[in-house]
Parts: sequence; structure tokens; C-alpha cells
Amino acid sequence: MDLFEYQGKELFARNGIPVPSGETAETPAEARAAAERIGGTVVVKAQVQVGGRGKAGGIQLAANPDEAEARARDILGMDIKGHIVHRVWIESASDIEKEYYASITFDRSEKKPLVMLSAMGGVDIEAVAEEHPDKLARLHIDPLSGFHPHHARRLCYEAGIDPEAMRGVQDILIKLYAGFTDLDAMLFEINPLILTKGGDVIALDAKVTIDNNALYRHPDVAALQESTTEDPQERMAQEKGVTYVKLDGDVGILGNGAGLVMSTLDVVALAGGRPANFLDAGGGSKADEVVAALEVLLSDPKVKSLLINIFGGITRCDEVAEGLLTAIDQLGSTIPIVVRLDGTNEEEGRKIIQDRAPSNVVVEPTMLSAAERAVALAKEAA
Amino acid sequence: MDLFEYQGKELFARNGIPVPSGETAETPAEARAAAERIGGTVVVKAQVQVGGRGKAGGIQLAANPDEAEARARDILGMDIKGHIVHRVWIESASDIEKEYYASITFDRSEKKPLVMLSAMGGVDIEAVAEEHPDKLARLHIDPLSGFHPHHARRLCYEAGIDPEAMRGVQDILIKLYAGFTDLDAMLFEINPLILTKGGDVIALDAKVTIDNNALYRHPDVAALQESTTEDPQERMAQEKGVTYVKLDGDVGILGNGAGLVMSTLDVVALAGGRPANFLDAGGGSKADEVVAALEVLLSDPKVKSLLINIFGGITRCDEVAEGLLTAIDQLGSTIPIVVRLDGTNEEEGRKIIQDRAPSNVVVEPTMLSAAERAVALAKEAA
Amino acid sequence: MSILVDGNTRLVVQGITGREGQFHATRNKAYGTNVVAGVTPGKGGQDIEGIPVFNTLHQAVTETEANTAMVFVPPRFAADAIYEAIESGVELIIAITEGIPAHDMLNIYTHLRRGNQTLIGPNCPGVISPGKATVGIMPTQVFNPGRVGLVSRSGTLTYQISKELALLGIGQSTVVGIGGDPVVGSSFIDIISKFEDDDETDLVVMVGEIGGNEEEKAAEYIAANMKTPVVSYIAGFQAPPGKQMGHAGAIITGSSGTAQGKKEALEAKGIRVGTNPTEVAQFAKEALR
Amino acid sequence: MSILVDGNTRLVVQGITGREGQFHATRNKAYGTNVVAGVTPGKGGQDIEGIPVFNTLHQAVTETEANTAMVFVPPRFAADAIYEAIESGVELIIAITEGIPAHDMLNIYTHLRRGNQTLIGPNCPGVISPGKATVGIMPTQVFNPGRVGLVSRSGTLTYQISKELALLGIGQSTVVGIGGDPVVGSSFIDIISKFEDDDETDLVVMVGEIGGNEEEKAAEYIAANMKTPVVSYIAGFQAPPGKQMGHAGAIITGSSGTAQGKKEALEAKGIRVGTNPTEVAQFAKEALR
Repeated sequence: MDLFEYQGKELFARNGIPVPSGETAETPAEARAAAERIGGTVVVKAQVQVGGRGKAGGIQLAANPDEAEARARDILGMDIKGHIVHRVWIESASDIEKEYYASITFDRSEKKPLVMLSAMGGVDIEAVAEEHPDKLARLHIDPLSGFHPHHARRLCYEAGIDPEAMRGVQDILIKLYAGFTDLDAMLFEINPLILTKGGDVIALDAKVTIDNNALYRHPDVAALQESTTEDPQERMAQEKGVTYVKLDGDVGILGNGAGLVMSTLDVVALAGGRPANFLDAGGGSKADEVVAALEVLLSDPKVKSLLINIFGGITRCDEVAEGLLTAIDQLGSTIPIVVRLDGTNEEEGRKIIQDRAPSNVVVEPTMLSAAERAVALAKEAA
Repeated sequence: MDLFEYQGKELFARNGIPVPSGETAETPAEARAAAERIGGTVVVKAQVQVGGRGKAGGIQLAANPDEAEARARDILGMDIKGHIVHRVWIESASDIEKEYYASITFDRSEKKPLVMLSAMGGVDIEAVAEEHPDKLARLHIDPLSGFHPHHARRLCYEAGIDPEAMRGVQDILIKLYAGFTDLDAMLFEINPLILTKGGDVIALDAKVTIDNNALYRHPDVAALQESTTEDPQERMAQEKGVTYVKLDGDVGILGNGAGLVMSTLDVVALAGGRPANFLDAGGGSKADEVVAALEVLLSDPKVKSLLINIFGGITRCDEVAEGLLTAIDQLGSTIPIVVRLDGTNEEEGRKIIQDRAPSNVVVEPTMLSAAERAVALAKEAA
Repeated sequence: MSILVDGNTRLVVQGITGREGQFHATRNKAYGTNVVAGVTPGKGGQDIEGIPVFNTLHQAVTETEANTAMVFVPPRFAADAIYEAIESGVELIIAITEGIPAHDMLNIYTHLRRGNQTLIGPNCPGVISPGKATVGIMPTQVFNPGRVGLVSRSGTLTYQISKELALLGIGQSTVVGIGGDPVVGSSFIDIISKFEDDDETDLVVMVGEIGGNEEEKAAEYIAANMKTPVVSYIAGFQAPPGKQMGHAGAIITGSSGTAQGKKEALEAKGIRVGTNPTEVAQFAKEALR
Repeated sequence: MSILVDGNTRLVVQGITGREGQFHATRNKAYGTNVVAGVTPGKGGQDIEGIPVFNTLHQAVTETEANTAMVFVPPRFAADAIYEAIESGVELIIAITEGIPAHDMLNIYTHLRRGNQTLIGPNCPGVISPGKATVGIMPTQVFNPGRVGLVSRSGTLTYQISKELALLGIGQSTVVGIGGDPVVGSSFIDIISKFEDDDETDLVVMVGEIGGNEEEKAAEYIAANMKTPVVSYIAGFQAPPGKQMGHAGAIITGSSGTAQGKKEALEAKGIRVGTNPTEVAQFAKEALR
């Protein structure tokens, strides 16, 4: 689960990491009111979960409430790389002396948290990593013995943090790591982490990703979750708890297990078709989940044919077949549906479909033949 | 640092471990008032840091405030194995169905925390361990991977905890371990841990020892510290931060380092004398500490001679000698003092004494000769 | 031989009285796996179709000498069950459960790697040595005894490729689903090195997918250490690019992680990569000639 | 030979710019120890009587190839310094600091014991191989080169017994103060087993005291594994009994822990136990004949 900047800053603040004070606003009038309460020069920042906001004009200074209202009017509704701005964050402008970069990543490859720190922050850090690798200090941490003050010191000296920022940066790194583990984070990133002219060290940005599997331990974070997609099928899928990504083709795809679904997309492409989506009904799909998944797929007018590709392990094919019948019954769809069922209870599943499914549902014996049939049917319908 | 029962229960309560509600009282009138506020039958419990309170009559039931006042009058001022009762704890009486035993110890030998649990609580647990070792479940915990729910389950099944108490005991064990590590405890002991007739699991007692070296991390616990000794020298030593234990002889002893001081006691005994105390001025003793230590020793009228046995490593003998001169100057003592100085800056130290000390101070070259001289001088003075 | 599970496997199932635990434990037993015990706290003394149930894994292992534990408990309790399995001393732990928090697995992984027990999974379909034993949720009818070792990050894709192999008359020595989570107990390298040492494995099929860099690391390992030939399949050429919010991830993974990148990394080391399940089975057949 | 420290020791002193750190670092150097670096954050680039100071131990070890670290930082920061020393890769860590919280040491001990670095202390006087090198706070004038290995829980008692040995003309191969805290990095057994393997050690003097059961465990170990003779001293026959508040401690330690109990345990294994420092030196002399 990705957090918006304002949510990340709220979490940081709760973990003792200094952030500028601020407020969210969803209308220009709210932005004005917020700027009045905060006082002085403020920054109006688009709240979207995508990089490059600044370059896109989504971050603007405002010297007074009038300007804040005007800037908010500019920014609200903006489309930044497909993300519509529905909310801005207004915070008091900081007096920046230096800009640093700090992050903690869950490094799958090393199977350790990776802490990175650079004195070259506020810029494209990927470019820094590429062009000045020695300016980006990196340290993997043993998860069992944890992050210690000496790690923070080493990172600061290796990154070349200024002496007057040493204490503040070390303190933030220690709190950042504690928060990273306490909150089951997959990513904490601060760019820029600034030294103010007054000598304080403050997080000016906050990119936070929390492990979805651990949200049950953090109900306050889970409660922040909101849909960030503008697509109706993606929204519906989120509501129903289905793993769905929209693509731009016309062959709707439903499979069980991410690997098999990815493989199905590849095979549809090889057969000359264009997948309309990625939809994983999950490793242990039951009838209800199949119904929910089909509802999402069939609500998409671009879908011309459906390919249901199930290989049962923990999933049982008879349950999938029952789900399919229920969905067709409820939704009354006449779109051609090609079904491939293999694995646990495959005979029972195929029998259910052959005996009881309407004529727009056909069974194919192999994945390849099913893909070819679905592609052909989509072309016919187009 | 050992806590009183009422302090331990307060810590337990803060860690989510259920304890009976109660109040402390230092007078019979306070006990009556407390019993009135608590209501119903209460237990009046002597607050002393020693086992066997119950057998000594330090724990009494009281059916009403009148009885509570009377029982408090009985108990306050009682001498339980040398500990005078200055305070009682009044708590609502529990409806006991079963009594268990639970503890976590810092096991120096295995270098792991040891969790113990028994369904035979409320009695002398050392006897249970001796006579029914299979009734006392024991489990060492890896400090880095920590205490997990499966440890709690295993302990409960192995100890034979009743099914209706399973959940409550497991929950308490998990919280107990978390508190043990969070609070830098050396001992957590609950005897009895009870199952009430209502089905709740509650800690009826609390023995807690916190690592003195870690008290800086727990200022709230450190603030609970109070002197528990009735002896004037021990009190003075505590105030001055000197490690001192009174013994019943007449040769006062001051050394640096616990091992050397223990050895000095042994050598004094071998020389036919009786040590008046154990006093370790510490591994890095400086002049101030020597002055403080001598103040404690010289305030004891039973001390007939003093043996100062210093082997300097990190301690410097010249600083000890200066401290000795300062102390004699300030306190004006004429008691015979035998000094043995060896190690770092020994020449300078001996010279300071030989040149500037009054005539009641003599220097001996070896520990053995110094002990013999101090014993002889004590006998002369007696 | 074969690797990990075989006729010497003595299986204890953690969470045996749950719906799925019971279903698959009895299926594993029906296949011929020696399922010696189950564990569900509070249900000690019961039995599941003749499999005795214990309150604690410690007791189950002590009394039945189980050497393999299968974790079938819900995600919130699964990390605890894996720790319990580690402490019980079993040689092999196979964790089927999906949805264990990543930080829990990070701690488990670090703890486990200091000893010499093996963890497969979590979020994996299990392990089958066809004709000998199966531990997990795989549909056994797809697999036949043979001399191909198969290792995969994906469950259902494993079945698909095994089915394609079966259509060409190829069976497996052992099939291992290592699981798709960010942190799993055993990597491709851990498993293919076991296949390298197995007399009954003549070829390894490695089934990867987009994300991470385990396939790239395996390519290096194979080139440096393997005599047994390897063919591979990678899923996800058409997959939508994963959303990358921060830059830190991009810095550490660089350009690796795409299906095309993985394919090129493997092919650079002389490993043929199929782009659909039928093709990789064909490559396997050719490599076995 | 000798053990732990000698002419190959390359010492880095953590906390070198503190009052005690500076005093003892320069004394160690004056004795002949190769003190190659010091560490104090923020003071990198300075030097202490020619010893270069670095901001981090990592940098100090990288640039000077130090193989031994001495921890001389205040107790609140000492656990961090020990972790830093472990990560720096030095072979030997000698922690002088007194007052480190016991739970911190428990974690450090568990962490350390999974690798193969050695920690002596904390709350110890250090290690000296007379005539070769000293690391710590011991008064060097008390020690002479010789063939007795001495290991002790107590600092000042170590000096006392070494002095008694000197009065009888006996010197030491190495003297190790293992420290008196509840959890120290190396036990009696760890050190006497090193003496057993040392060609230059003909006799071991083990100096124990009341509390714990390390002496009892050492007695078992000596009887089972040692060819080198051992004599022992135990302090605390007249010591006041330790206050025992709960019963849990009594259950685990049983009757061990008293000076008399330790003496009997050692004597039961044929190890002579002196009851005062002069006597144990005498026993050592007799054993060396």
C-alpha cells in the first residue's frame, strides 16, 4: 500500500521525525483557509502517488493566502502522468540550506533492509547513483541485530553530511529504521531531507509503502487506504478485492495464480491477440471469487471475448465451474467465453460446464488452443 | 534494583498483565480508607523485599475496613527476617480457583532468558522443582528471535495448565516476556498466578528485579528506588553510591574491585580477624570515592581498625592516597589504618602517605602482612 | 534419489484440522507420503483419518520422529508456526500459507540461514517427487516419475509446464515450488544446486517470472557451477510494468526484473528460454536427447 | 606463542580521545603494543601521540588493517561500539567498559557466538602477554614473561595473584581478565581451551569467585579435555550471602555459586584450590616442578 506524501509525513511525525507543519485541502477555498492558519509563505503540493510532481508544476510556492488559493486552483484537477490531483498539501515553506537524500528499502535480493544516504539530495537520485556512485552511501542491515547508532554515523560520514547536520540526520536515520520495521514498511524515502538555515534537519517529502500482508497489524494505516485509480473496472476490482490491472486489448483474461495469468497474457499475444487485462483470481479461488472476477471483466465494454484459464491445485475446478455458471446466470452475459480447466477436480469441473453452461461457453483442452480460440472469437466480435 | 510487590504490580499493569486493583497504606488509618475505597473483602500485604511474608503473618484477609485497619496495625512495624514493614498493600481479595507459578529469569549460565511455568503454584516452588521436576515446565529463549506464541503454548501444555486458563496464561506469558526485555529485567516472578472462579487469569504477586546498569533507560523505574536497609552505614553508603555490606566483625575493609575485596575478607579471616564489612570502592576509584568510602567506614563505632587494600590498574594509587589524606583531614579519625598500595602509580601513592599521613596510618608491603597488622591492631583496640 | 521429499519423508502437518490442511494432508497421505502427525493446539489426542493430532509440534516431533513439517496455518499465525518448526529440529519445512508479512519472513530467513534447516516457501505449492511422496497442494495427476528436476516461483504455472512435459512423455525427479513472495526460504540457486547433486536428475527446468533478480543470479550460478543442463521459462513478457513509487527500488534493481532482461541474462549464459509453456517443454525434450 | 594478543596485534582503540581511553592507549603503546588507530566520531583526522584518529571504526580498520579493537567508551554507548567492532571484522574485541546493561550483552553474546570473532569482557581489565603486548588497563609492572596462563573474573585480584607469582619468580604466557559481568563474551572454558593449545603455556591458574557456575563448568571441562595442569583460586569464602529475592534463581543455580561449593567441585576433579593469593601462587610453583 502506497501512502500519499501527507499521510507519510503524518506517520513520520508520529515516529518523531521532524516534518513541516501543514494541512490538506480539497478545494481552493480550503487551501486559502489552510494557508491562513499556517501563516507566512507556504508550499502547495499536489497529492498524487507518482514521481515528477515538481517538474509537472504540481508543487508551487505561495506568499500569502490569496496566492495559495490561486495555486491550489491551478493544481487541483491537474493530470500528472495519468493521476488526477484531488487533494493538495499546504505546508509552511522551509528555509533550505542543504538538501540530502535518505531512504530505506526492503531489498529482496539481499534479503536485508538497505539504508541509503546522500548529501546530493533534492535532485534525481537515480542519476546521482549512476553518475556519482560514491556520493550515495549504502548499508545493508542485519534484521536480527538491527540498526545501531554506529550505522547512522558511518552512513553520515560516508555520504559527506555536513557537520552541523550530523546529529539531526543520525537521529532521523535511527527513527526512520525503527519506523520501517515497526510499520512493516517496504519503502521509506525522503527526498529532500533538508538542513534549514536555522540548523534543523527536516523531512520535506515522504514516500512510504507498507506491506499489504501486514496491514492487519496497523489498522490506523489500513484505514488510510483509498482508491487511486480513475478506471471503473480497476475501482470495481479493488472494491471486490480482485487483483486486476487494465490493459488495452479486447481479450478478457481470468486465471488463477500470477505466474499462470502472466503466461496466459504471453500466449494470447503469441496467438495474435491483445489482452484486455491482467486478472488473478488467486491461488485458492472459490466460487465467490470467480463470480466477483467475472463481474469486473464483463463490465468492461472493450472486452470482446473471455479466456478463463484455470489450473487447479488448491483451487478446485468444480468450484470454478459453479462460479462461472452463477456469474453468467446473474449477469446474463452473451460474450463468448473460452474455458480451460485442468488440475484438481478437472473432470467434475468440465462436466459441470458441458452439462449446464449456455452455448456461449466453450471448453478447450489446452492453454494454447484456448488462447487461440479466444483470440479468434474476439476478432469475430470486433 | 528489587521492586516491592506493589511497584511490580504497577509495572505489570502497565504492560497489560492483569493484577488486582489496590492501594498502598503507611498507617492503619490509610489502610482503612483504602479498604473503604476498594470495597468488599481485601487482603492486607506487608511490603518487604523478602520471601516468606505469608508464613510470618505479613499477609492477612480483612472482611471490612475495620478489620483492614486492625490487620494493618498488626503488620506495620513487623520485623520479617530483619525487614521492618513500613508499608502495606491493600487489594481486593480474589476468588481463587487454581494457583499457578510463572517466572522469567536472566539465566547467566545459559546466557538466555529462562521461562518457567507450573500448575503447582502458590506453594514453595523450590520444593516443587525438587520433588516434582516434571511439574515445572522450563524453556530457554533465544534472545534474538524472541518469545513466540508457540513457546507460550508449549509451556502451558507441558505445565498442565487447565484448558480454561490456557488463553489467559499464554497472553500473560507473552506480555511478561515483552516486559522482561523492554524493562531490562533480571527477574519477573508471579507466585501465585491464579485462575479465578470467574475464569480470569490474574497475577496475585509480583517479584521484579531490574538491571541497575540499565536504569538510565527507565527513569520512571529508577525514581521508585528507595532505601530498604535499617542500617545507618548501609544507608549512608547508598546515598554516596558506594558498594557496602555490613558484616559483624571489627576490621573495616576498603578495597578496589569486588574480587580483591572478597579476597581481602578471606585473608583477614585467615589471619584470625573478623571483617566489619564488604566495601568495594570500584574498579576506577578516584579520590572523591575514597573519601566517601572512608566516611562510611569511620562512622561505624564497631570498626576498630581499617584495612585499605588497593591494587591499581585503572585506579591510580596516588589518587587513592590523596583521597585518604583528605578523608582523615576532614574526619579527624585516629583509628589505626593499615594501607597496602600496589599497581599503577604505587610509588607515588606510598610516598604521599609516608610523607604526609598522620601517625595512625601505616603502610604494609603485602596484602597478607597488611591483613595481619590490621587484625592485630583491631585486637589491641578492643 | 530425488531431492527434499521421498520415501524417507516423515511429515507433520501444522494446522491439520483446518479445512485446507485436512484436505491436503489426507491427499498427501493418499499419494503415499508418510504423514505421521498433525498439530492443532487444543485438539491433541484427536486424529484425522488415522493421523494423530498433537497440541504442540515439539510433542509431535518427539513422539513421531517427523523430519518434515508442512505449514498450513492462516497467515497471521504462520510465522509463529515456522519458528515452531525451526525449533522442533525438523530438517525440512514447507510453508504453503500465502500472505505472511514480509518483515516476519525477513527475520525468519536471517534466523534460519544461520543453521542448516531448509525452508521451502512460503506462498508455495509444495514439493513432489513423483511416485515417491508429495508435500503440499499440487494436483498429483499432472506429474510422472522421470529425470527432469523442475523448480518454479509460480504454483499454477508449475502444473502447466509439468502437464506440457507429460504430453511429451517427460516425467520429473522432483518438482519444487519455491514460492513467489519477496522473501522465500530457498532460492532458485539453493534448489538447482541440489538437483546438480542428484543422480536421478538429468535436466533442470527453471520456471521464472518478472520481478526481482533471482533468475539473473541463477544464470551466473549455472554458468559457473552446473554440469546438469538447464532450460528455462520466463512468464510476463506482456505484463504491465510494475508501479515503482520511490527511486530507491530502481537504484538497487537497475534494469533487471523484466522478462526480456531475464531472458537475455539466461541466454547470455547459454541457457535456452522458452516464451510459452509448450515451447519450454519442447526445449526440455531436445535437451534430453 | 601466547594467546589472544602478541606481536601480531594491531590495536584500534574505540573512545581514544576520552580521559581513560587516551591514558591507557598511550600506556599500551608504550609497552610495545602496536596501537595503529583510534576512533572518536567527529575527531577524525586528529592524532593522539602519533596514533591516528578516525570517525568510524569501519574506516579505521579499512585504512590500518587493525585486527583487535579495545572498547573504551562510556557504558551507554559501549554496546553500540561492540556491535561496530563486530561489523568491522576485527578478530578480537576487548571491552573494558563497566556498566553495560545485561540485556544488551545478552543480545551481543548471542549475535557474536554465531560467528567466529572473540570478545573479552566487558567490565574486564584486558589481556597481557608479558613482553609482547598489552591491551587494557593492567599495571604492566606486575607481569613477567613466563609459562603460566592466568585467567580471572576479577581485575584487581588478577594483579594480586600475578604479583604473588612474581614473588616466587613465576611469569606468565598470557593473562586474561574475562570480566565479572553476568554475561561476558568469553568464559573460563573458552580461555583455558586456548591455553591448552598454546605451546608456551605449561600451567593454567584459574581465578574464580562466588556467583554463577562457570567455575563448576570449567572443572568438568578440565577433567574431560585438559592435559595442561590447572590450579585455581576462589575468592569469597567470607562474603555475605547474595540476596536472593525470587525463587527462580535458586531453582536454576541450585547449590552452586558459593566459594565452598566451587572449591569442592574443582577439588573433586583433582584441581588444587588456594584459599588466599599467596597459597595459589605456592600451588602453582609446586605444579610447575
